[in-house]
Amino acid sequence: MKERKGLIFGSVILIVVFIIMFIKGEPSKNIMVWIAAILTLSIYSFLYKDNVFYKFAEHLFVGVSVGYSVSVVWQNAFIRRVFDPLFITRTYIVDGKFSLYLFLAIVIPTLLGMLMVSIFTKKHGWLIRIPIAFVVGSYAGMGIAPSFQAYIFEQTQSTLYVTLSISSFIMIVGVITTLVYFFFSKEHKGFLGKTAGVGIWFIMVAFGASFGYTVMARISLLIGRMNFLLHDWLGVIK
Amino acid sequence: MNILLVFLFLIQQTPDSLPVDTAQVTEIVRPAPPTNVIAKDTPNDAGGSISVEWDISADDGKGLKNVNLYNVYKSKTEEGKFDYVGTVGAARTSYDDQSVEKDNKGYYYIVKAQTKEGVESEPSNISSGKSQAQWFHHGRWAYLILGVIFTLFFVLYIRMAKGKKLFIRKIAGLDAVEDAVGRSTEMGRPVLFVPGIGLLSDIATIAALTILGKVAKKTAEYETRVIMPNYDPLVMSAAQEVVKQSYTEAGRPDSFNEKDIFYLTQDQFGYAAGVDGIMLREKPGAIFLQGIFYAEALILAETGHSVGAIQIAGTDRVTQLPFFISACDYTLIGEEMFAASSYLSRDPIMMGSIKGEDASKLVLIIVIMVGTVLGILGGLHLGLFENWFSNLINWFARG
Amino acid sequence: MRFWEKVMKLDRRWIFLLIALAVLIPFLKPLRLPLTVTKPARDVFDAIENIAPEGAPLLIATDYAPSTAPELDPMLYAMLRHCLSTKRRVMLLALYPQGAGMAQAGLDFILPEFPDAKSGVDYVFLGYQPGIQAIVMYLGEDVRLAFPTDAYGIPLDSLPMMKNIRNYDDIALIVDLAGSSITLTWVTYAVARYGEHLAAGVTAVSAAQYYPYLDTGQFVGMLGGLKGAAEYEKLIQEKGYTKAREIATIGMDAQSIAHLVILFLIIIGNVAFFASKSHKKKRSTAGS
Amino acid sequence: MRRQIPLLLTFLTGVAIIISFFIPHKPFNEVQDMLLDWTIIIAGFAMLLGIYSLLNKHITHIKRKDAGWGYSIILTSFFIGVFIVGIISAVRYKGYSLSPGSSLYYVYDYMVIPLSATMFSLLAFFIASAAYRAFRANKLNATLLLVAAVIVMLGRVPVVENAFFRFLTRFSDWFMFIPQMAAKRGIQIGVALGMFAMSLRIILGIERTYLQ
Repeated sequence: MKERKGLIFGSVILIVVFIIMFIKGEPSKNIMVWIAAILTLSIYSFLYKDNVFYKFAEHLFVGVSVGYSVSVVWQNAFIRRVFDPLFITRTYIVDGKFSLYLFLAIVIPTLLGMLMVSIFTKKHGWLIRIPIAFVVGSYAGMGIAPSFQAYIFEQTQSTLYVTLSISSFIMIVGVITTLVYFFFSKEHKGFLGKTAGVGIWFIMVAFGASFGYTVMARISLLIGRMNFLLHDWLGVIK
Repeated sequence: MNILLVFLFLIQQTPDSLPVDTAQVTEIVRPAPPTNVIAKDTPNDAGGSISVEWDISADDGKGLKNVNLYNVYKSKTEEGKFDYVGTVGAARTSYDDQSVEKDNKGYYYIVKAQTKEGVESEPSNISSGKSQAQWFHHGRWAYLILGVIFTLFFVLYIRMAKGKKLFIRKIAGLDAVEDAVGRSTEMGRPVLFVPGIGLLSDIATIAALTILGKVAKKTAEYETRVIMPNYDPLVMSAAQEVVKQSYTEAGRPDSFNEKDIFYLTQDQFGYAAGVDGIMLREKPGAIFLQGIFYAEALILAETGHSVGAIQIAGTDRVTQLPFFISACDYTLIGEEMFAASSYLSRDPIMMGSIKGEDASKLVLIIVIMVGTVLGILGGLHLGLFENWFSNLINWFARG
Repeated sequence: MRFWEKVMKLDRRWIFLLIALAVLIPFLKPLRLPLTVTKPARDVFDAIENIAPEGAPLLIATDYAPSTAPELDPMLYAMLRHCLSTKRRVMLLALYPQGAGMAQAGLDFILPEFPDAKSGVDYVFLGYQPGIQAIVMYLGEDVRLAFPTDAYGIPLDSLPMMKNIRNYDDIALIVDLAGSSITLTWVTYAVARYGEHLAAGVTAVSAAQYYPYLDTGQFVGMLGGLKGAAEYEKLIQEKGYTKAREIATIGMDAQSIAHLVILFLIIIGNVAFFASKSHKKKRSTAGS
Repeated sequence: MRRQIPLLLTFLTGVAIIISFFIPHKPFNEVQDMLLDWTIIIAGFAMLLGIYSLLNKHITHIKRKDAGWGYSIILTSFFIGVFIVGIISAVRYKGYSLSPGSSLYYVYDYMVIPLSATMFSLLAFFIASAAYRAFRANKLNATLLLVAAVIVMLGRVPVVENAFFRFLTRFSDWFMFIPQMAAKRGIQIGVALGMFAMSLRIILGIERTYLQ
């Protein structure tokens, strides 16, 4: 109970600081800045606990972002890729001749997309599997060839730049032991277990290091918001 | 106005507009032309392109030091009119002419050096070349070879695995699935499954759907609600089918509520805000964070922890793993998540493919070890090993 | 000993409060934590200090985007203040489309502090033109080839400051503020080909990869990340050129305090952990 | 048939993409781009399902007057409002609905951006609370996590300028470049192999949970 009082006290101080600054500063006269500031503070209020302000901001955020992305998808998928080429620019007519190939390149994906709506019918609901199968198949193909290039080859190659140095030795040991940790088909006992153990040390050290490295970037984000509140909105800081 | 600027800019790039004041009697210092011009087909493409290469002019960076650009010209006949095709900066020695109209037809090229003042050199030697489309990308032999080897491993092990019981090591996070769902049931709270902000086209999301299938089976058995907010509507549709199937298999098709697997938003932080809200209000007893996560990983994991849920996370994004490790009870690290579907299904064919994965891994480890030995020997300047080592690296670099 | 157990289960909102204060306090009252100016930063300052007032201009290329702006904006602000307060002339241009927006925002932010500064006299903003490498080369011949007018459409020849400025020979120093490898384009063409002096402002993450260019003298100096910007702010403050808010210094203060708070929390957490563990041990041995 | 047709389609598209990676000759060179373009159109139609799901859920809430149905009104009305704004902007700015000055641009600038940035900045708080909880030297693994994090954090902010901190800064850089990179590469290669295996299972029709 005592602790909660302390927390309330601390939060109240923060609020009072903002009120004082509000009186001392030159608050923005732009209504949009005010909206942005109120939404910002509403989100922060969630750090104390769930409340009306956060719920409001959250639902507004979801609503706005869906509306935004739907309007972008509308433009990118329907207008630019289906409606315009079919009816306005007519890309399938080349030099006055009808090209079936280009025509189908627009019509087939449109039909595939329309199959999505089959889910609303009881009888033909399974048809939705066709576009899903298409999308998954395409990217499974991508998952084989191009990702081979991007990950397996590049990573192996950069590991291979071996020189006679401690750093190089650590690098090689790190990569190999980490890979050994991901051996699934043998129990991690004996030599294999020890090597995998070294692998997990490397993994932990790496995670710790990148955690520590990221702190700075995350604090910067908060500094950015503070700058917005104190400079753009309240105008206390010139 | 802007269009005018761009236009001005464009015409400045073509040498025709530059003042070539040959008519005046003033002394003109012409730079030496580039030498050894060679035109040949641009490799590994669909045709329609010829690469022109040359040695730099004697006045480029040395000599009179006045070369600024190289202009490339093309003609259909050896003696005919040469048309301008493009320009590159000094010190560059190649140009890809992408404007070739016909494959398998010879074109003739010359290159001229040009100074700051716009004075062009005499033409270089004439070289001719044809463009062609290739039937195989020669830069990708290595991928094909390694890919075929790995695929063979898979096929081999899958065939060998049929009807056998294969071992697969313990994966801590997956053993905890049942406990987590059980605890949730005891507490009378729902289970929350968060598939992250990957699309159905991401392989990691499909792995997450497999895990969802198993989780849903458990929740069906325990008669606990499973909630799943979605980022991609395609994932949502697939997930609804997956969960429905799991409930049917568990003999409780009626307990399946389609509305519990719903669409939220396709905005990274909008999604995070929405899922946070769901966590705070539904107070799930177990949270599964499986799939692709970016910065929102820690936002979700910390909020989930604050409502006292058991959290089992898994992702293939290396940058977010540190945060899952620190904030969640169990984390499936990278490949463990992909292995999960095999682990959970206990299907011999799946297990066989894991064996194939391990065999491929062994191949890579051996390659790295061999590379290390060669590298060390090469570092001692033993000529032969130095060569082998650089060949090995190049094989991986070129692909 | 119950105290340590309580600390172990500390309500995380205390941590939130501490972090909020750690970032807020430096805004209200800059602490100016001790900051030693490193040589690369001092070299940048000296190089600009050596430019003659009302003479050959300094060229600032704002080749960055909003994502790296928190680190690079403070450098732009500090340099603009440095030049405008001492009547050194500035040319601004961008090789990235978004960079033009960053330069314009920087001018909008700084110019109210210098009501006397006139476009075309004390500074000129050339805007953005496409073709990164070509632009850097054209600047070696004639600025007008790449930028016939300034960003507001006024022909360069009608700007008093630009009358006698044709190419790199008439520009005292280039400063490239960039969050990408575009800096190397300046090195390859402006420095290696035309022998122009170049100073770089880069993000903290990429600073490590640019140190070799300092060693070879291809950079006359370098500012790395928020820390580099804070050092530069300190130098212009010491000279008394500006009294404006030092955003990089505030940022560095906030960073340092926040990092220390987190480290302190980790230590306290571990002390609490071991204290309560040893306490438990004692209790269990006493009980048996 | 309800199983076989989709599985066959997965197989065919997967193989087509792989072939197009190795054959630059027409028409294979265009296959990959074309198929990926198609998936964008399909995803557009899938959005209809998303909208249906969202509206269905919230309109039911409103009809039944469930707890918090007022928020459902907020969500739905902002969704519809912004969608209309987006369409109007797209029409007025000839498809470039985010052009400066358009209404959608204002919505984006003063609502989506501040809300996103604020959600993002919550990480400053959460990274601290996660560090407090997780970095306990109770087990070897956690200790390694802790030590590495502390070293790198100290290296990032040299509080005092002296030889020790200068060393620490350089050491933490080395730490990121060598041991951190080593484990990262190992994980990354593992992930690539896992993805390879998973993709192969999908194309060969062994993995089919997603098609339930």
